[in-house]
Amino acid sequence: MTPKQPDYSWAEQMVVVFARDLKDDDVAMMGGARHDIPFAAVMLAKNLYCPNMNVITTGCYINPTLTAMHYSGHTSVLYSKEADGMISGYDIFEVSERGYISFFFYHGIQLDKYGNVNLHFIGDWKKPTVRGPGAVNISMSVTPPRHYLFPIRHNKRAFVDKVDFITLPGYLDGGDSRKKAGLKGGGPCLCVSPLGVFDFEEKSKRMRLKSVHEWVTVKEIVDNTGFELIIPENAPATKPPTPEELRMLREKIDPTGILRGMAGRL
Amino acid sequence: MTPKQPDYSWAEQMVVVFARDLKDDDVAMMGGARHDIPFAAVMLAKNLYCPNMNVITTGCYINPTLTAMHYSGHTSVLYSKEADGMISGYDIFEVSERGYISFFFYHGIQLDKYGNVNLHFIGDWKKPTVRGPGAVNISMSVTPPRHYLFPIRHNKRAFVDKVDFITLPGYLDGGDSRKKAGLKGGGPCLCVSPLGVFDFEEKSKRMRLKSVHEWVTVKEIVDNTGFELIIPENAPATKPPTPEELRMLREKIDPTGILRGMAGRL
Amino acid sequence: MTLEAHSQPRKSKLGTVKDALSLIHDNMYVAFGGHVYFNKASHMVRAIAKKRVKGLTLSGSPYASYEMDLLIAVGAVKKVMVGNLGFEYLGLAPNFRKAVQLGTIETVVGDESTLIGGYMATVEGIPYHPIISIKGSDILKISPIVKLYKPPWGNEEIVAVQALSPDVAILHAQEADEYGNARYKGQPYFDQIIAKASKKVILTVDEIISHDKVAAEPEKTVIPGLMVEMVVHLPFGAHPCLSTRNYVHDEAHLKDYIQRSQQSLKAGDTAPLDEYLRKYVYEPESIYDYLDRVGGLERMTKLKMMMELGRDS
Amino acid sequence: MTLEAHSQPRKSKLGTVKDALSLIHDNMYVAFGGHVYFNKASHMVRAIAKKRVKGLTLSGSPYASYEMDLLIAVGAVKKVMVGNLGFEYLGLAPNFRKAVQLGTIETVVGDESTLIGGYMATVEGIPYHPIISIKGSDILKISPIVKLYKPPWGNEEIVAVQALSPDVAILHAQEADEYGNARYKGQPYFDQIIAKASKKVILTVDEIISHDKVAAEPEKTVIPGLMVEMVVHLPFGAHPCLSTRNYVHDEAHLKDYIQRSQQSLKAGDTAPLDEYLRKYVYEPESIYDYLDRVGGLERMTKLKMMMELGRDS
Repeated sequence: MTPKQPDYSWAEQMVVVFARDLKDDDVAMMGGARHDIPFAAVMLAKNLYCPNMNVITTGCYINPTLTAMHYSGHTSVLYSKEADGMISGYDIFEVSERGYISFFFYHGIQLDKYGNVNLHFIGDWKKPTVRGPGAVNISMSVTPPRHYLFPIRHNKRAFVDKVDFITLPGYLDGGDSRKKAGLKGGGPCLCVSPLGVFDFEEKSKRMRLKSVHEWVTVKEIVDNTGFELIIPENAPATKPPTPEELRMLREKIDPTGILRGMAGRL
Repeated sequence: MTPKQPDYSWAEQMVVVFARDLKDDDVAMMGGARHDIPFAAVMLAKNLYCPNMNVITTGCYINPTLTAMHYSGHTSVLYSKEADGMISGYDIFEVSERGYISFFFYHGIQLDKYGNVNLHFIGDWKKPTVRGPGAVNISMSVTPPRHYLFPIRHNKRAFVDKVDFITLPGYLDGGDSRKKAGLKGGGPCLCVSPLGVFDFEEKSKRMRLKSVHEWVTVKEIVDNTGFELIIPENAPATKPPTPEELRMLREKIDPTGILRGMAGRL
Repeated sequence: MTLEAHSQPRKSKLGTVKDALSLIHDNMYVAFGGHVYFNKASHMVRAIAKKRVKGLTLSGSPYASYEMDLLIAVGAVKKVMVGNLGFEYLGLAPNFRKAVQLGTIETVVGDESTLIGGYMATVEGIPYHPIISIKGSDILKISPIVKLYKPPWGNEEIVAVQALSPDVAILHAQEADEYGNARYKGQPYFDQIIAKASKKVILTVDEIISHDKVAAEPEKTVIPGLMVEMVVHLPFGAHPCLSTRNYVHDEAHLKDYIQRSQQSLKAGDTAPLDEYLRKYVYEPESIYDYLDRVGGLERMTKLKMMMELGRDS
Repeated sequence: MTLEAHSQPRKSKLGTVKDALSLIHDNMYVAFGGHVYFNKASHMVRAIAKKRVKGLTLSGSPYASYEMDLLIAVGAVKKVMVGNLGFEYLGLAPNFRKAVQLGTIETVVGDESTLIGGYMATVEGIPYHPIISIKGSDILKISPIVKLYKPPWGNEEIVAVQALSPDVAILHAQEADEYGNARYKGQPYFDQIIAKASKKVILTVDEIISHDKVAAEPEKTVIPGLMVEMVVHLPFGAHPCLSTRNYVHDEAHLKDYIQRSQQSLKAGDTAPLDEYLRKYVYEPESIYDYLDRVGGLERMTKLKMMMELGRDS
């Protein structure tokens, strides 16, 4: 049975899963080199579910009245002239060190079964076959209470057993190894890929399938993952975007359809 | 022979000695609980000798176009609305730690032969007979290349052999003890009191008479100092204020005569 | 459901003096903003005194004044951490001096670097902050919050100051919107760092401005509402202290306070100070009642004009 | 004599590109301000490339872009310290990637906390700054400027990052007066800390404004002239990068740069990139010559309008 072709994109599905997980008393920080999905998720939550959520953009406003998404996240923010205030270089340093924000979003060139992320090197770091973009801010995976992973390709090159280089620590070697290493923040709480939703099993901290997007099969997920996922007996279907969510996304947040046209998935 | 009564005040004499010692490439910081003499000295230098000297006020402007002196140093600064810029709490912390400024002015309730200053306790610090005002910023005696001492009373209660409590380190126990203790800044370079001008002998770092104000005798200085000063064979007279200096002071900087009416001296 | 959620408006953070007082309890660590006698949340200070709060630990700017001296005078204070506590050209802080000399309060002798360094440690999520600028001072010998240590790089010992994290910061700004986005006319001194280092922030302001005004010029916001628990609208709320560019300090009132304190402390007869406290601290029922007692609109207009003209009369 | 001294005017800090270049030498440590492709002193970058400076160490904001990739392309760079080096939605930095993969430049892998922490150490006069925020990252294993240590307070090991002190910072602001007092229309990102940590600061600005304008609103000054060695007036000096609120980045130009770089690096035929460098870096004799080559006043007017309207066309 081939799953039905949905009338929304995989990126829109990812966005709504994240948006529903955010809380009204969160202090959100959005930014990073890839802004599309985090930007849309935070804006969707702010508009539909969390009117009091404080939003800090890395470039560099507090609670801006954001205009629609632009391909450039930094420009999207810059085009928005109204805000509660601005944040300085000092603020960014302090907020990062202190774990003041509630969450951040990360993607990566590799991620592994314990949620560790590589943005730097494929192969030996001294002479890598691929030099990735690097990370502006590692801190947001170390100090805040939680962080989210949003790989935009779900395949065996991206989902590996062990990353070649830990740019962003997840649960390190699993179990209580993150806690033992003295990392302050909680670690990755949720990973949403173009195929499914994943969390991390409480004790082992291994990645576990939580739900399967409407048009995807469990087999497809297993076949495209380079390590053994924890698969529950009856993995539910991911709740698709509601009409309200889609309307808000398409009319207000992403009218030019960036989320519908995104390259990626497998 | 009684020295002639001069047509300028002891405070004006102190101010001009300091003003002449400042340099065009200095970064001046003025402030502290007692601002009158430092304020006038820096403004006099800036107006007559050092047009490019950068002036930072602790409350909190860079190169303000200052109005005339007010009894309150902080209000004097506040009344001046024009400036190159403002300095933040971060700047003050950093500038203090780094020794970025060239000099600062301090007075005290006691100072000793090595230029150590007490602003805190007379007697045992646990149950003092006098609790002094304390210090807003000790750093300016520790990190900058030099600092100035401006005791406004020259008597044996103020000029003591050893201070009861070192608030502001001078040369500690003399010799190279300041250097050995790892203090970054140069230490007190000049002490000007209502009676004379003093520096610190190169090797021993003991206080040395440099010049005697016009209306004062060496004996008067010795009689009012609670420790043995180094007295050179022929201590010259302090060069009194020039007509230009007095005109600038009285017409522009201190038109209400704060420096002429100051309580203090002995 | 989602549209309902969407229709909820953003929560206002405006509160009354009483609301703000409900956040202040015995034995708390309270930090005041401002500097010397500038930008002090004086009316909140009087309200705390009136509530008979006890056992407070106080810090704030390295140069404190009226706010701490008054709370010491009414016996609300267990410990102060401060650099200079005084009234600048108006003289020393009488109640603070006496309390130290009698040993009735505990003091942690500090200065700018030890206090701000302590706040910065908290703000940066570290247990201490390195400073070098009090080497050679006897403060190193007597302060429990500093020590020398050998750093991981460099040969010289440096000083570590322990993290300071007040339970609540009480700040006075010139204006804020109802969400607590605060603007200062002039220098905020150390208010930003104090706000960041404190678990909660109470803000008193001379004026409430519209959020639209704030949003149109986000670069003017000094303390974002994000950090603020409550905003209390208190016109002339800094009196007898100064509120930058709004009104000067009330020199005559401060002189009266200092003189009465000195009289009471010297003579051992507490009547002059008691009279002050009764009239200005315990009896006033509101900020407006207080303002009437200190000269009302006529006096406030004068203090505003003096600030505007930049001179004393 | 005294009146003579008094009559000397305050020294102007205005200089030419040539004057500024005289401060840049082989093997220097140069820091660039801005963030991503915002507020880059691009014309000074091209001037440095044209001068054939060699052996530079570069750092700046944790998110670098055009300025570093171009200097790597011309072989001016020995070492970079950076977090992300790329062009955001336009793609990765081609010359940087290739240089790392070939091992022709040295990289110190960093991020916001390690770079800003390093600058803050210098700014605070200490040999290192404590950070905690890279624990668990393999950066700790490979970066020579960080290490774990046991702090004087607290039980957990924390990370120390060594002080970073660039020889010269090259910043682009929207406007400054002739004494170097610089104002930014929007966020200065990390420019203040970079300026403070650097031994000298060179500032390029789109506009020179009068000192009177600066003096009337001192709260708007972001980098005080006090710290600035030289101000160079370069209208559209950030092109092809963005200058906040003045003009957007030239997307087509940046795409062309990236594409030509990729072609040259992939094919091993350096012609496309050489052509770019000849036309835009080596041949232009002035900022105006350069601007004519990239579309002149018509193109600049368009980039200004796009910023003003807040959309792409």
